[in-house]
Amino acid sequence: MAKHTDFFTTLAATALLSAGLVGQAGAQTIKIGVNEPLTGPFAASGTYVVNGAKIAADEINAKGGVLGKKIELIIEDNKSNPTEAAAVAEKLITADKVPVMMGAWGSSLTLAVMPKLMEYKVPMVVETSSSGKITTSGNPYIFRISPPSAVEAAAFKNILPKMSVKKADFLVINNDWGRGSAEDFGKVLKADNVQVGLVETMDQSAQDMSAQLSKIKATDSDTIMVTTAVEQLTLLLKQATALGIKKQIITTGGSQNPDQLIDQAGVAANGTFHLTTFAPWYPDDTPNPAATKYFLAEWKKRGFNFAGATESFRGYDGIRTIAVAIEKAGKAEPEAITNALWQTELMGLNGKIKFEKQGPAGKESGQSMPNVYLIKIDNAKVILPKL
Amino acid sequence: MDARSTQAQPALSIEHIAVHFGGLVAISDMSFVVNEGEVVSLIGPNGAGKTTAFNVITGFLRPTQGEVRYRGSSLNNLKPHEVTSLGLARTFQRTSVFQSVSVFENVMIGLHRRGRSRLWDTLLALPRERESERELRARAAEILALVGIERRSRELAGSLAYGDQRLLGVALALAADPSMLLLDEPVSGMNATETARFMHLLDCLRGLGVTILLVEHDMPMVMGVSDRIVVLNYGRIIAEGPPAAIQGNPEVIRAYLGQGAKKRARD
Amino acid sequence: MINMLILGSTYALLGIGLTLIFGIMRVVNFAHGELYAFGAYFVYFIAVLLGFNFFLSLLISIVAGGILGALIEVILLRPMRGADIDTTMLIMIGAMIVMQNTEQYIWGGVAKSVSTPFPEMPLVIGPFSVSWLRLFVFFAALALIAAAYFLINRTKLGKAMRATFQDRDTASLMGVNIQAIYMATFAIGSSLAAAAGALLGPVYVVSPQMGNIASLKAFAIVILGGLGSIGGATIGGFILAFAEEMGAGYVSSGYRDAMGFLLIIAVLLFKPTGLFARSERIG
Amino acid sequence: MKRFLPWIALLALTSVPMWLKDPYLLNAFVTTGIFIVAAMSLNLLLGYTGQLSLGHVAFFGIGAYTSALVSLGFDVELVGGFRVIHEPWPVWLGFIMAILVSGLCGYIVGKLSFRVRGAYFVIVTISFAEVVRLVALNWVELTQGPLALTSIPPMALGLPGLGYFEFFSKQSNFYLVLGVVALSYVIISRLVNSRIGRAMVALKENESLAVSVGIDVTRYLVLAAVVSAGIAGAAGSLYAHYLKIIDPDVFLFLYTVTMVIMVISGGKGTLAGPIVGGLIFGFIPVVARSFAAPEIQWILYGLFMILIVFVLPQGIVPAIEKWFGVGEEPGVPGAAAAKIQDAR
Repeated sequence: MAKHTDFFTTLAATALLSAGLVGQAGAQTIKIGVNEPLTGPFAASGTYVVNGAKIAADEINAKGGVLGKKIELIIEDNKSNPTEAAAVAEKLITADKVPVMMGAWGSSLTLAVMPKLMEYKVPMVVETSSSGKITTSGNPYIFRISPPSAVEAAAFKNILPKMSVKKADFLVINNDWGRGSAEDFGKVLKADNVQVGLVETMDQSAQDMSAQLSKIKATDSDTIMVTTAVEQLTLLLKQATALGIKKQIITTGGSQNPDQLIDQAGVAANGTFHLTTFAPWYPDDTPNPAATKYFLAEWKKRGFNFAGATESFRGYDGIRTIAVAIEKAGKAEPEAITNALWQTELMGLNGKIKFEKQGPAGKESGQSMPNVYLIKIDNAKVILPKL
Repeated sequence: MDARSTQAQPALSIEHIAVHFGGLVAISDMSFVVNEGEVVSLIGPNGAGKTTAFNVITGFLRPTQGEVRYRGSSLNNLKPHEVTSLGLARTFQRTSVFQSVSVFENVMIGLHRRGRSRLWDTLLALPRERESERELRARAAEILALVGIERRSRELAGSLAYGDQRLLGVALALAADPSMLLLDEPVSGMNATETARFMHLLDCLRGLGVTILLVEHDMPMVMGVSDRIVVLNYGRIIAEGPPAAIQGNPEVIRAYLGQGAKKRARD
Repeated sequence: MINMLILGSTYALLGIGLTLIFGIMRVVNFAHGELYAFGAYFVYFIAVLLGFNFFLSLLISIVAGGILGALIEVILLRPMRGADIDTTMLIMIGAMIVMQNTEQYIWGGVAKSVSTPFPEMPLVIGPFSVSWLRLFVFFAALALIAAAYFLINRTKLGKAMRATFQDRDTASLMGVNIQAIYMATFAIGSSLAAAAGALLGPVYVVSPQMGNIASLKAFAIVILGGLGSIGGATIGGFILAFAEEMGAGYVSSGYRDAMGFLLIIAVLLFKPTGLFARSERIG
Repeated sequence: MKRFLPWIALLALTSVPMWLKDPYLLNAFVTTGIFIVAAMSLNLLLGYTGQLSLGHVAFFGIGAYTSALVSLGFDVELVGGFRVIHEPWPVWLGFIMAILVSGLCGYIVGKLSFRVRGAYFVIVTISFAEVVRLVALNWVELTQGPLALTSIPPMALGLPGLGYFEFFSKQSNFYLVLGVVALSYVIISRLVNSRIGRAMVALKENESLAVSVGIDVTRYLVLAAVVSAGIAGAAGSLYAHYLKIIDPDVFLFLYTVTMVIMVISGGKGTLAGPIVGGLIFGFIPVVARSFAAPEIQWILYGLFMILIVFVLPQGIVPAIEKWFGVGEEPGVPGAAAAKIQDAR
C-alpha cells in the first residue's frame, strides 16, 4: 500500500510537540502525491487509477528513475469526500512536501483541491475529472489529461453522420459528469439535426433504473445516449434487455469498461456502442502500441482483472506525464514542474499528451486532447466498427 | 396566594363530562364542583375513572363531551401548560419529580412561569436576567422550607427517599403558584410517619387558601383531611357528601366490597 | 407495474426484518443495510467463488445472515441492554461503518456480479416483458414473507415474540426468556435482510455501498407501515415501490429517491403512528 | 477553579497558531473546529432537550449553500415565470443570512416535526436532510446541482473606516473559527443556564411533568431547534468559505454521524462535551491516516465509536468530572441516567 508518514512522527506532531519534527530529511527520492478515492462510493475507480500509477512508477524506476533519483508515490485516500480531498492535498503538499500531484478522480474532489494548488502554487495533473469548470476557472496549476465531455462530444461529431441516429433520449448519472455530457452531446446532436428527446437522470447509488427505462421505451426515439460508471451501466443494460428495449445504446465517458460489461451484463451488452479513449483490445491500433502492450502485460502480471485497464490507464498516463515534466524541469520543484508541463509532450496510451491553454487569459489551465474511439460489443467481443 | 374569602364560591366546576376511548366509556356524565378553599377528595375503586378525570381537568385529555370551568373560564380547549397558567397545578401518581436534577433545580424548573427574563435578557446577560434568577432562587428556598425538605436541596431528586420525592412533587406543583392543587395519590407508598407529615403539609396549604382536589386510596387520610368526598364507580358519581355521610353510604360500601385487596394497586 | 411488485416484495422483506427488531427490541438498526449487503456478498462467495448450486447458496446465506445477526446481538447489544435508544443506535452506526469497510477490505470496491441459472432473455407476455430471474425473486420473496408470517403468528417462538412486543415485563413474568427472544428476533430480522440481499444481489450487482441506500429504504418502509407492525411493513414495502416508480415516471427521475422521504414526512405529519400501526403511544 | 476552565482552554487554543506551524495540522484544526460548532449546535437539541436529530447536516448544508449563494449571486426562475436575480453581496452578509435562513428552516422543521418523538423524530429528520440534499442535487439552476458551487470567496469582514479583512490564511481562519466556537459556547451556556435551559432539561426528563408546571413544550423545543439550526448554519457558512467549493455532498449522512459521535463521546448535555469529543474525533482520521490502510482507518473509526459508547456511555467530560469529583454547575445535569416513562 501507500507509504505512510511514520506513525510516531505524526503522533508526536498531533501531540502538538513541534511541527519542525515532521520534516522529512534528505531527498533521496522524488515524491509525487496521489490523491484518489480509495474508500467510499468511488473506491473501485480510485483503486484502479492507483494501480495504474504504480505500474508507471515501477516502470520508470526500473529504467533508472528521473533525474537520477527514484520516484516515490505518496498515495492518500480522499474518502470520496471533498473535505478530505482538500485535507489530503494540504497534507501531501505541506507534510510530505511533494512538488507535484495527481488527482483527484471525481470533479467535486478535484474542485475542492484547486484552492490549495493556488495557495501553495503546486501543479496537479488531473487524470479523470470531466467537469468543464476545472480548466475554465483560471487555475494555472491544473493540467488535465482526461477529456471533458465537450472534447468527447466534439470527437463524436465526426462519427455521428456515419451512424443512423434520428432522435435520441439521454439517460445520465446525476452528477457533474452525467449532466455535463447530456449538455455537450445534446448540442452536438442538435447541430447535426438530430432531435433530442428526454433527458433522464439516475442517482449515483441507484440500482434500479426500470422506471426511467420504461419512460424511454415509450418514446419514439431510436437511440439512448447513456453516461454513467460501469456498475450502473451493467445494471442498466440488463434492465433494458429485461424490458425488451430494442433501441440503439451509445455510452459516453470512456470508463464504461466493455470487458466488465461483457462479463457481467452478458447478452444484454450485445449490440451496444461505447465511446472510449483507450482501446486495449487492439493494442496495435492504439497510438502507442509498445506502451499499451507493456502496460497490459504488467497489469495482467500483477493479477488485476483486465476489465480494470480502461480506468487504470489514466493513472499510468498521469504519472508518466509527471515524470516527463520533472525530467524536463531539471529539478523537483513546483514552479519548474509547472513551467515544464507546458512543454511536455509524450505519447500516452490514448494519444498524444500535450497541454493546450484553456480558461481566462493570464491564468490558463492545461488541457490535453486525447483520442476518442467508438467501439461496439458484438457477440461478447469488442470490435472497432469500420464506419 | 389567595386569601381565604367567601366560603361557597365555586372554583372548579365539572359539568357533564364524558370520556370515551373508542367504544370504552371511561367516564359517563360526571358533574361536581370544588369550592374556593375547599379540600375535596375523589375516591372510588380501581378503574373508576379518577385519574382520567384528573387528566381531563388538567388538559392532558380532551373530554368527549361536557365542560370544565375554572373560576368562570372554560378549560376545554386549553393545553396543559395553559391550564397551569390559570392557577391549577397537579402532581402525578408515579414519577412526580425530575429524577436526574437536584432537588433545588427541580423547584427552579417548577418556578418557570414566575421567571421574568426574556430570550434577549438571557443571551445578552442583561441585569433583568440576574435579578429574575435571584428572585427565583429565594422563592425556591421558601417553597422547599414550606414542604420541609430544604436540607435535601443539593441532592439528586432521584436519590431521595420515596416520601421525600412525593413532597418534592408537591413542591414542584406549588412552585407554579397555584390557587388550586390536584394531588394524585400523594401518600401511596408512604409509611405512617410520612403520611402524618403530609397531612400536616395539607393543613398548611389549606391555611394558605389553596383549594385542593385529592385522589387517594388511604381512607383514614381521606376522611381526616376532606371537607367533601366524591365517589366514582364505573365512570359515574355514585355518592357525594361530607366524610361522615360517605362512610355510611350503602352504595359506596357495595362498590368497595371485594376491592379491598386490590385497593393499593394503581388504576 | 410488474417491476413495482417485484421491487415491493423485496422492500417488504427488508422492512419486516427492521420492524421486528425495532418493535421488539427498541433498537434502531442502522446496520440493517449491511446485513443486506452481507447476504449478497455471501451468495457471491459461495455461489461464484466456491461454485455451489445457486439455490443452495441462497439458503446458506439466509442462514449465515441469521448467525451473524445473533452474534451482533450477543456481542454488541446484549451488554447494552437497558441503554436508551440513542446509545444502541450509535452502536449500530458504528457497526455499520465497520461492516461496510470490512466488506470493502475483503472484496475490494469493484462491484461483483452473481450469475444465475436463469435464461437471460426475458419472458414476454403481450406488451410486457419481465426477466425470469426477477420473477423468481418475486415468488421467493413472497414465500419468505409468508414464512415470516407463519413464524410470528403460528409458532411458540412467534407467540413469545408477540408477547414481548406487547409488554416486555409481563412477558418476562410469564416465563418468556427475554434474552433468547431478543437474540432470536435479531437473528430473524437479520436473516430476512440477508435474504433480501441474497435475492437482489444477482439482480443488481454486489458492492460495498449497496447497504447505504437499503438502510434508508428500510426505514422509509417501516415508518410508512408503522414501527413494529409486520403487516404494515409488508404493505409499506409495496407503497414505497409504487411511490418511487410513480415519482420517477411522472415527476422527475432525479426526485425518485425523494419520494420515499417525502412520503415519510407526510405520513408522520398526518398520521404519526404510521399508516397501519396498532395504536401505540409515542413517547 | 471550574469557572476559569473555559478561559484557560480558550487561552491555550489561542496560542496554537503561534507555535504550530504545520499547515496540515492547522487545516485539521480549522475543519475540526467547524464541525465542533456544528456538534455544539446539535448538543443543544440532543443533550438538553433530548431530541436526537439525525438530519442535522441539513441545517449545516443549508447554511453553506445560503452563504455561498448570497456571496456569489444567483439568477433563478421560479414557478410561474417569476425570476429572481440576486447580485453578489459582501461575504459577512452571507454569513448572517446563513444563520437566518437555517434558523428559519429550524423553525419550520421544529414546528412540523415536534409532533413526533423518539425514533419517529429521528427518521423525520433524516428524511428532511435527504429531501434537502436531493433538492440541492436537482435544482441545478440555483445550486448548480452536482456541478458544484465553485470560487466561493473567503470569509471577509468589512469594518467601516478600518478597511476590509479577508480570512484567507490558515491562521486567520483558525481565529475566525475559534471566535465562532467561543461565541456559540457563550450563547449556549447562557441559554442552558437560564430558565429557558431549565425548561429544556425538564421536558427532556419528563415531558408530562414539565407541561404540568406550565412549560410550553413545543415553544421551547422549537426555540432550541431555531438556535441550534442557526448555529449549524453558521458552521456551514464557515465551511463553504473555507473550502471554497460546495456540492450536494455537504449533506452527507456521515457528517451528521460525525457530529453525533462528537457530542456523545464528549458527553451530551455538557457544555465542554462537543469540544472534547470534537477534538478527539476530528483528529482520529489524522492520526489513523499515518499508519493504517484506508479501509482500516474507517474500521478503527467505527470500532472506536462503539468502544466509547461501551466504556463511557455518559461521555468523557462527565467521566472526568466524576473522576475529579467536580460537580456539574447547577442547571447542567449530566446525561440522564435513566429514561423516565411517561406518567400518563
